[in-house]
Amino acid sequence: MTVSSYFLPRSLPEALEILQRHGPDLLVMAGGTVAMPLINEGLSMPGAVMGLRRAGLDRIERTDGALRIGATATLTQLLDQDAIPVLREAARTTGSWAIRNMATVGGNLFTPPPGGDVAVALLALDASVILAGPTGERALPLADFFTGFLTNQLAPDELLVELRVPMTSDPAAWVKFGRKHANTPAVVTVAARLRWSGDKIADARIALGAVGPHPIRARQAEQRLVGTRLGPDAIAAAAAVATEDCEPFTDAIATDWYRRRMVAIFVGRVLEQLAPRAEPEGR
Amino acid sequence: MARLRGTGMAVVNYPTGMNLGGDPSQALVHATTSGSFVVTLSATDLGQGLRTVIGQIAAETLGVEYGEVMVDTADTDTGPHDMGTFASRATHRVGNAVIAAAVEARQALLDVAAEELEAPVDELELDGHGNLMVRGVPARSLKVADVAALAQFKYGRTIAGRGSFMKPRSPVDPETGAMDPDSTEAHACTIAEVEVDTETGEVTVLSMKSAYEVGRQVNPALVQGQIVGGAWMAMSHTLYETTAPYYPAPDHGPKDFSEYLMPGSLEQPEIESVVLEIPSSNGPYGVKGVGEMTANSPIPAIVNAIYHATGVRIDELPVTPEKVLRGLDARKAGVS
Amino acid sequence: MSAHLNVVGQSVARSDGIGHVTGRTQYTTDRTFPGMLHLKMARSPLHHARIKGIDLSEAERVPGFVRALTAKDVPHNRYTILGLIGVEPEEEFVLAEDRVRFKGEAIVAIVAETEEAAFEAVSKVRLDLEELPAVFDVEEALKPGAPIVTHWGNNTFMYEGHPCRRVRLGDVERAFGQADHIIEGVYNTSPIEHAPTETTGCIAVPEANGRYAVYTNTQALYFSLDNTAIILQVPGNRLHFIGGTVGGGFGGKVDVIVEPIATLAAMKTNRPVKFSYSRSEEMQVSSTRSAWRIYLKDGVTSDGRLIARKVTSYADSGAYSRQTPYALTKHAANAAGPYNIPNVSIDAYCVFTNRPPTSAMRGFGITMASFALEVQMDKIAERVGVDPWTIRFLNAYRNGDMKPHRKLAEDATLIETMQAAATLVGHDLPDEFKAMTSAPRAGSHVEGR
Amino acid sequence: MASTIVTFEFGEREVEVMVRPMTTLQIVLREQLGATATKDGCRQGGCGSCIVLVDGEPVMSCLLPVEDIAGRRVTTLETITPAEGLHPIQQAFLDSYAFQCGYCTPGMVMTSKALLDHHPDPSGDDIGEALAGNVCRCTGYRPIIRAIGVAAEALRESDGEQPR
Repeated sequence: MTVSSYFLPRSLPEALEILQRHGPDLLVMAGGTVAMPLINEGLSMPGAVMGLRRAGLDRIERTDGALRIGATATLTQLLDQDAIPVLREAARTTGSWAIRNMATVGGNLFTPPPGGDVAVALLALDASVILAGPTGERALPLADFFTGFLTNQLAPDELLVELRVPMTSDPAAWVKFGRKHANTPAVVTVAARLRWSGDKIADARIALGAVGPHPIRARQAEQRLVGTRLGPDAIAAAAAVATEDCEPFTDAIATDWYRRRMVAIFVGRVLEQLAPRAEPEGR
Repeated sequence: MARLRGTGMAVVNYPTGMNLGGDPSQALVHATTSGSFVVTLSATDLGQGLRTVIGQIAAETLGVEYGEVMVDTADTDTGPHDMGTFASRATHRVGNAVIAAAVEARQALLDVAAEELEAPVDELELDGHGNLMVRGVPARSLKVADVAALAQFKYGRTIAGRGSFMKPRSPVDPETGAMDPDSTEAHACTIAEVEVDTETGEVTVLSMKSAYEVGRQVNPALVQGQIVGGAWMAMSHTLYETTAPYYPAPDHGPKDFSEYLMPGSLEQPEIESVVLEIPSSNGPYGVKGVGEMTANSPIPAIVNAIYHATGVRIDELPVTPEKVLRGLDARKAGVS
Repeated sequence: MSAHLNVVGQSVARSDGIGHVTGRTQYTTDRTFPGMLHLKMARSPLHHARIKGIDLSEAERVPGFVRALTAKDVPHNRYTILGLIGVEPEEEFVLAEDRVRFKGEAIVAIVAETEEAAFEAVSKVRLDLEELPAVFDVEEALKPGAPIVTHWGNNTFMYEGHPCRRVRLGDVERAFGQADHIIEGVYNTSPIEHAPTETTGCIAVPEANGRYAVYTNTQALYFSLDNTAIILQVPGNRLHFIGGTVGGGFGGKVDVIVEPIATLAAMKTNRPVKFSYSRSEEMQVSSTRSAWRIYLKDGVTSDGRLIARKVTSYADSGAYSRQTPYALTKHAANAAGPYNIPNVSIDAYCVFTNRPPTSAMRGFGITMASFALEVQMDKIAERVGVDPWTIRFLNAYRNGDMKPHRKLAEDATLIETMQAAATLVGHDLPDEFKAMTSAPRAGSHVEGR
Repeated sequence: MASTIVTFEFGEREVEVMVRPMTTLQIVLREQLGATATKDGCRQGGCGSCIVLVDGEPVMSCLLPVEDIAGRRVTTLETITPAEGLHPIQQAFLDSYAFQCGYCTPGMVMTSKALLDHHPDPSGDDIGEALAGNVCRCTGYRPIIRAIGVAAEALRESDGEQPR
């Protein structure tokens, strides 16, 4: 923890300027919930750190058919918005209260699995990331942002400044399954959003967390749903094929075997939440 | 999805004190000028409330108010030797030592009072509230505080006592294992109820109901604290905790409270208990040790409840959802 | 002892309560001292390795580095806490000498002006290690050809010539022959961390008179003082241990692991030195509850009487003894459970493996035996065809019964405890069990005494 | 490694500290201000024993560079303890035996304070959710949950005339 410089820019231009000046060795930190534990124990010893807590990137606002979430908006702020309920659920099931007051939505994209739950919901919502660099901003679908375990499309001279989520009235659902009821790493996280055309599904998004190197889409499962009425057979088929969409790992929480098994269970449970209310038939 | 419920039971006994003895505890007690008493120890309070119960035992034996006893622990320059706080030994061992010290201090107090009251010392009694008197003659009484001051300034005496307790060290016969491994034994019986999700293997403990027999409760609220906290720890050991999640493989050892799983504030089974008091022959006021044992009987009770809910026998801790699920799979496949 | 009690039996308020709810209670590391140095440990990254070299040159150049301590700096470099009560042999090292036997074993203590400098210097200690084969399973460790963890040639603690603590009563093999049912089980448990919210730690402070005050959260002040005096080869009167307030122990703070090296560092620097475990050290390096493997074989009559119990237990001690050999003795004394069984054979092995040493924890030697025994009792009940209450009432021990370790039972109240539990949960017991008591049986060893 | 000066409100008073870069609020409170009610249990944001309130919201002070909260108001167990007597939450913890070793207690009380400021009449689930970031190894949480219920009632009865 021999940090020699700690920068606290008060604006995005100032932050970008500091980043250009110090280059890729600068550790960029938002809420600090991932970086600080490593620094505190001497496991990470950056020479220079830039904290974004005061850079003015924490607004959440609804404009142009999108919810624009500043990268350093906290999970508590996400919990307090009511434009997109599934994001509230995602925030509510992440970390503890004090952690949610610190952890940021942008930072969640840089949290190694099984963390990074909020990004799973964002993925199902077709969110885009806005990256700012020396030559301006660019937008990228979140689905294209992740490239591997803790790797992504962010250039060394860029900052993640915003998450942009298209406003939608599509029904969406969220389940995080951990070993405890709160403040727990995920065994698996599932977010789903369905677009209906009449009584059939026109388009589907299913995103999975904690079962791959980063939040991933269950694309085969999504395809399996399109054109169905989301009956029990369609749900079962999508749940089964979702296990082929993931690349689960073993950690202290669960084995890859168990995670894969739970992908099927919880994809099924999430879709059941979204299924049309059938007439009671004593199921 | 099915949720299956089951109930299981288990009983335990638990020995009090370092098993082979040879573990002394010592205590000193002295009066201040104002008639308060200081108990000096080197035993440690881990949070179980040792200072409090030792203060109660000292007050009881001295015959003064609890609030007049201060427990000073722990500093090796002032506190006499104590083996340490472990093995459910502290209340039993230190308590016995404190009683011995308090009896001696009480005698010194009564000797001064006898002289002052010009009464035979064996006719004096303490009322437990800071007064001593000639038995049956309330008019001939003194406040303990006044006796303490008289001892200091009129008679030039100390009101003090030394106490020690040690169960002598006993050997083990290496061939037969013949030994004397306990001072006394406390007992518990727990009935646990669980619910098991057959799709995920998740186990929810719904309730843990226990009977405890702990000799004498010095402080029932603190005994309850051990019972409730111990039941929680037992549930935690049963379902969650390990530093080597895939033991004996050494990999994936947790490094933080996120990976080291323990139930939290939302995993709250119903906990109910009844406490029997059948005084032990050798504990202070009949005490037996209750600190450690409260985490014991709930563990097999929960595991047995899982079996009665599902038909799956898990003989390996912790009982993770994966183990339950694999057990359910095996039953379904007709293996077992 | 006393018909009327004034305060024993009352739920008086805790005398330390106001301190706790106001945060004024002073725990060990709530203290700071002018000029205090920080000690951090360079540890083995391997489970088992030969130490070929230690290069401190880079670490010494870190700004704020004060000094490093290695094995040769420790006057009596043996950490054998139970040596105080005569347990042998001496084996663990305060700082590793030629070999490390578990991942996380301490090799070099770094003392620095700040925690940051200490961390940085630790990261720059260069260890030249030759990896050795490691063993992690208690039964693998006992097989011929297994990597040997100890320095005495096998992987068990020796109890007066035996590789296990033995208890023998009656003749189990003969009784198995007479039993109607033989029920066998094997039970496994995992190592468990004490996880106190306050990590293990101390601050050693030179006093003006040539003594050292050691503020510590040990569970046993004199145990820690006496062991520190032995390791540092100083008279006990040079040491002054201050503690008594502990942020959770559960047995983990009976180890004397931080005080000797912190005190040595204070002696070598003549400055206060703080050594407090990080949470990950507490989780990964500090002692745990042992993992156990327990084999049970029971002989039972058709009417549910346990007539023989054979117990073979293996406790995974990790790389060194600490308190675990003693746990096996306590285990062996209690491993037949609270039952009256005429024929018992217990072999309890303390086995060494290449994992962090294990030590005392709440329920020392017994918690995991209770797990095995009480799950086994359910299996017996099922085999015999009686309910779980019945099997326990039928076999419950009573005062005057001969326990496997040949001490007659006293203060037995299992029967009364089960009766109270049945009432609590509304379980209606048969009259026979309602009437039962723990009073000595007719013809028992204490009858008519 | 230039030190910087940071000013913030510590309860009712303004304090000024000189720190090396990225010194955490936890370290500043404990080592510079002597405010050791804020505990040091993990420095990983995992145990909650260092929870303090910044502008009324609970945060893990071990993860917070003090520079980040310049000018803001920090509330700790010291600042809510009245000069005489106890805050109703403290009293409820004492009366409910809601601690054993006491090491988690400051974080528990601060989380409770924030909870009751936001939700004067919390449900059992509200309490459970609020405490999900506070580790207690001794009590099993039940006495703590009970204490918060007792405190909530006491605070409602006193109609908010308690120290904030």
